[in-house]
Amino acid sequence: MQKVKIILNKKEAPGIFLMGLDVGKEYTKKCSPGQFVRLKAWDSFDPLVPRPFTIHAVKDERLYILYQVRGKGTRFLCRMEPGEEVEISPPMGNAFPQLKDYVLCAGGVGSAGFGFLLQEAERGSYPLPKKFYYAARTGELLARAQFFQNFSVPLALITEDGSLGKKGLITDVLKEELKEERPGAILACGPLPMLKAVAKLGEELGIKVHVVLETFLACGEGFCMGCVIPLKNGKYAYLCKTGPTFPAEEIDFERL
Amino acid sequence: MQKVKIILNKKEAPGIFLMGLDVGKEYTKKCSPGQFVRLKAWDSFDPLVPRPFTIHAVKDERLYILYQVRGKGTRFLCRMEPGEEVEISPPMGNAFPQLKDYVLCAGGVGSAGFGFLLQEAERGSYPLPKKFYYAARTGELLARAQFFQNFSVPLALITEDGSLGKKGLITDVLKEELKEERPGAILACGPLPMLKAVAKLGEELGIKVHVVLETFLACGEGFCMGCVIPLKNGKYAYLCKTGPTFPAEEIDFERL
Amino acid sequence: MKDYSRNFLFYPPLALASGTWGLGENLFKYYSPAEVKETFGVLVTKGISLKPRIGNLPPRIWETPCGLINSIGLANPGVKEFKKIFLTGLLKTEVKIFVNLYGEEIEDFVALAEEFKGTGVSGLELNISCPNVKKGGIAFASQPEVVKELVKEVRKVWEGSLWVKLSPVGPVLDVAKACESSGADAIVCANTYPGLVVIEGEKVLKGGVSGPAIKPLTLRLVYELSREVSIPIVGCGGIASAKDVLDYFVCGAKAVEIGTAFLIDPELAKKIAKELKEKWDM
Amino acid sequence: MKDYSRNFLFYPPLALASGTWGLGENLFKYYSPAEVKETFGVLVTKGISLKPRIGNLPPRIWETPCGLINSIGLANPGVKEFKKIFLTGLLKTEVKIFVNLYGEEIEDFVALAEEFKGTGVSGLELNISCPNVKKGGIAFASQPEVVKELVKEVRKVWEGSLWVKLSPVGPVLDVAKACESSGADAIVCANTYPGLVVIEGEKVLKGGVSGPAIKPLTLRLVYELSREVSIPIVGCGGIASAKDVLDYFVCGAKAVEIGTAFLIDPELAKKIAKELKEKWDM
Ligand SMILES: Cc1cc2nc3c(=O)[nH]c(=O)nc-3n(C[C@H](O)[C@H](O)[C@H](O)COP(=O)(O)OP(=O)(O)OC[C@H]3O[C@@H](n4cnc5c(N)ncnc54)[C@H](O)[C@@H]3O)c2cc1C
Ligand SMILES: Cc1cc2nc3c(=O)[nH]c(=O)nc-3n(C[C@H](O)[C@H](O)[C@H](O)COP(=O)(O)OP(=O)(O)OC[C@H]3O[C@@H](n4cnc5c(N)ncnc54)[C@H](O)[C@@H]3O)c2cc1C
Ligand SMILES: Cc1cc2nc3c(=O)[nH]c(=O)nc-3n(C[C@H](O)[C@H](O)[C@H](O)COP(=O)(O)O)c2cc1C
Ligand SMILES: Cc1cc2nc3c(=O)[nH]c(=O)nc-3n(C[C@H](O)[C@H](O)[C@H](O)COP(=O)(O)O)c2cc1C
Ligand code: FES
Ligand code: FES
Repeated sequence: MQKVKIILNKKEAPGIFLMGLDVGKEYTKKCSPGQFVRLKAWDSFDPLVPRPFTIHAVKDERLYILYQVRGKGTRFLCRMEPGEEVEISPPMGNAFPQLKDYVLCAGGVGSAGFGFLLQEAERGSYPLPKKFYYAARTGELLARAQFFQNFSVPLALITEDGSLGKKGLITDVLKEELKEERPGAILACGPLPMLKAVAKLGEELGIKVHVVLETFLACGEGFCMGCVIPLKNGKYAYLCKTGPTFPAEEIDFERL
Repeated sequence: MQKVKIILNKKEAPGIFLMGLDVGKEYTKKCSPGQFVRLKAWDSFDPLVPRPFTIHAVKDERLYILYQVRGKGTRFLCRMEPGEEVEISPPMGNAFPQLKDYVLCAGGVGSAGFGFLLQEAERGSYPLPKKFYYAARTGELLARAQFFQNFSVPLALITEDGSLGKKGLITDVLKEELKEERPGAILACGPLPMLKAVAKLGEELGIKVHVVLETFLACGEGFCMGCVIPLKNGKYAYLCKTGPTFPAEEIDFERL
Repeated sequence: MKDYSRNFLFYPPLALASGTWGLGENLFKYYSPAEVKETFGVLVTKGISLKPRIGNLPPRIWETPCGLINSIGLANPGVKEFKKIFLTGLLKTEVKIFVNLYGEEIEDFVALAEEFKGTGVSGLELNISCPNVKKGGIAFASQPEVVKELVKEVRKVWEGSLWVKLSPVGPVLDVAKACESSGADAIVCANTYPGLVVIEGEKVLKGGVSGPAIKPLTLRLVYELSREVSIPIVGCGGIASAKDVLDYFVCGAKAVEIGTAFLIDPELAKKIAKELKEKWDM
Repeated sequence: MKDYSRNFLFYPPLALASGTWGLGENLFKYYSPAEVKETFGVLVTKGISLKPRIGNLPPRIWETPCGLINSIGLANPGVKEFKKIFLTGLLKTEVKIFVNLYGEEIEDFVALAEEFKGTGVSGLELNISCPNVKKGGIAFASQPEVVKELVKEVRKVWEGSLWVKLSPVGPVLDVAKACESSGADAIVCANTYPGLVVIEGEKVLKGGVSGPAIKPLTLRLVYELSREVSIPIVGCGGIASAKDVLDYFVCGAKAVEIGTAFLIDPELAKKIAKELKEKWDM
């Protein structure tokens, strides 16, 4: 873990913050979309382990994360001020797969990692997704919609209450749209129930789905063997070593 | 514990901060000089217990503490920003004794409580001390010297390195000055070695010394029986119940 | 949310744990008489011995990661003084008073129990688990046979509720079974964990560790014991939130005691009781 | 500062504890080969069994106040695979490699020990204290006589260093003495504490608790054991700073292992070793 300076820590939506960190160019050069970093912003053993966050965006020497306040760790994070320091791990986990003819699906802050993906896609180092489906409960929870709009990829906003974009669940919209023009793959990140639903839809429509999963991570580095993801073949994968992105068909969602 | 708003958290000297809290008039009316409050500025069990700080000053609905950063708890405190909240206990412990013809002796942030004493003395609810001896290692560590100068009580500044005021230890200066004009009593607050030295001097010169002591406090309220101060009569006193100010002659400094 | 209401050993199912609220002197600085009754179903006194005890030398208490370590040494005014000066005030709370008893020999416990006959005290909590005294205390907890004898003897002279407060170390299950078979009405699981801190790199403070740090350990004990004994278990260890209380119920406790959290903030228990009542809709 | 240098069991007196750094795969992401040697005197592998073990279902790990609880279930590739794929890399570190062994029966341990004859492995750490497996593991730790037998049998086939890793619960002193009398070269005090967390108000995770929370408890054990046994004690539990290491030395340890702190920040051990060397002026 190294200390880096906070350059931004701004509320983007109710309970959702954008944090910018001056990590240096050496660091950002090592980062790939889909990877995560572990952050520690407290001088205490409670919370004990640094918390993992997907890399949301990268610009020159700066790295951004988009995070939701959930418990003790994120509460500490959201109280930090620009100028103060946090501790950061090296980039961890594996990059998103390079997919062809694919769409993005995000639920809530599950959108975080797709910012960096879109940045790289526009730079040409990743295939451009055909469309980005971004859903949340309400319109104001669609954090960074503005930012995502800046890319050349069409953005479909979806809200459960219909306060912004289409009304419904992300799978409702997908069901409708994907029937007509079937993409080669779906890359999905969000709450587990959504991922399960998207995986099921993919199976029905014969579209390969890749899901970005979450578990509690102790080390993030393959040391502890704690972050186990049960596979359909009866074996286990480790989220931090093989993930966080997995082919949905390999995951045993029942035992997860 | 109740939540109150921070109105000020300013560095006064290297490692020493002044924190102002909007506690309300109901609260400040209950406070007496010599009492302390317990503060918690972290959402965590590490540190576990709120930390005690002497009431440094009171103005209308505001309460001030002057504190030195020592460990985890005070590190959390010093990172708080005005507008944020801390949790505060009711005022605890006993008031300073009402002494006649007395002088004040402070070492370092031991000066904290004397601010409130001087405020009350000027208002007439406490006898005015004859003089205030305030010592620290260096001049810049004499936090709030300016503030203390505002009172009608003569202020003698003393530094070990001579960078401000008289050079030497507080007892050196006392030895010299008190021989000539012997006060009725000394009220002393500061590091334990200083308190021991002042107590010894008082004994030699036949001046009654009152010392403000510190221990680790778990509850501050007489519940845990942890804050034990050994007395010369073989018994124990509890700092939070009978103190924090004690007649020096009753304390068994050897077993402390 | 499952309804545990019919299963409470007492109601409200929160007690104040021995040694963490003194003998009641400052309780009313934080609680109105009504609030005491709404929050606590039982108040367990500081450990009381036959003779007054002055307690241990400082340092007696220190912080550990998410915990406290204490070596108070059972400082208390002795049973006579306690009855004369403190008991009447405690009984006025109209909350069930349990007296935590400390003795070095079985006879001490019996003599203490006799002292409380007809005093209005609801129950006795036999402290066989204090790690901070040379004799008695935790020494009992390594000898299930002695505990059996102890409970039997006290049971002979005491008709009110009789709880035994276990140590979390030693042959805990055997001791629990000994309590069950000899007439205890409930077991309290558990006292502090023997621990040690090195202060300022030099001084060694041996004492008992309490607080959130030990919660997962004691919770496990309650879980295991509740599957092996049929008398009710009062959970005690690291409770500092309503979730903590519920966790103990999930693991089989029929009531809980709050200790260290009361030292952190006396009003926490009030908030916990309110939150639980709302959850349970009572 | 007292000079403990002549008393170290190995040097630098820091080891990496079993199960908290995998089998070395990502170690060099955080340490240069030189730094590994400057920081650690011993590397203790993840528990290795005769057959591969897939480990337990999720959730396997969770946070507790100032601690972790884990129930990995000794997932490991089995001894054959370990020797074939991982051991060579580990031996290249030029740091003493200790293999943590897990078996269900005494015969398993003996067979495992035989496997490591002549492999370049410096020592074996017998894991009789894993709380997360149905057979073996902590079950041994309640039977000092069985431990005695176990150590004797392994001693017959293994000439290198032989450590036994104790459980912090059960008849710890008797087990330690059994190790001493049957030829163990050192005892490691200790493994994790049996604990339990309730996740999301429902799911019960039983596992072993580690980290700063348990430090005062294990420190006390080391203190007590070091007064009763004469073979060296390796302290292990909650070490996360140079002060923690020194505390263990003050209490009688002759070396220490770092576990959970390595999960928090792999580089912490590096900083601790540096700080200690400066303190000791070595
Ligand atoms: C690889 C990875 C990448 C992530 N990226 C992001 C991101 O970009 N933005 C973002 O906002 N969040 C992200 N998360 C989630 C984030 O790490 C957690 O929200 C954070 O650790 C919560 O910490 P906390 O201390 O605030 O909450 P805690 O106090 O630890 O937990 C709060 C609540 O959430 C539950 N909880 C905590 N962690 C988990 C978990 N892993 N699974 C299920 N329940 C849990 C707890 O039981 C509790 O109820 C990511 C997680 C992983 C594994
Ligand atoms: C009645 C009372 C009034 C006080 N008033 C003030 C005040 O006005 N201003 C102020 O700056 N401080 C005051 N203090 C001291 C203050 O409470 C401590 O500095 C604070 O609790 C330290 O907390 P921490 O978490 O920062 O340090 P910790 O991490 O708790 O400790 C840091 C270091 O100090 C040592 N330490 C901590 N507490 C004590 C203690 N009580 N005795 C000896 N060593 C200790 C620890 O061992 C450690 O080495 C007062 C203390 C008491 C008892
Ligand atoms: C300062 C202090 C004093 C205690 N004194 C006693 C006592 O006299 N008798 C007793 O049985 N337990 C005593 N205990 C133990 C508590 O009653 C309780 O069992 C233990 O602290 C665990 O609960 P907790 O984690 O909620 O504190 C004491 C604990 C503390 C912290
Ligand atoms: C995730 C994890 C896995 C562990 N696996 C093993 C193991 O395989 N064998 C073993 O003897 N101890 C194992 N342990 C115990 C540690 O080696 C160590 O004894 C314990 O965690 C206490 O030390 P600590 O507080 O520094 O972590 C494991 C601990 C953790 C946290
Ligand atoms: S979090 Fe430790 S192995 Fe994945
Ligand atoms: S701090 Fe608890 S009695 Fe004084």
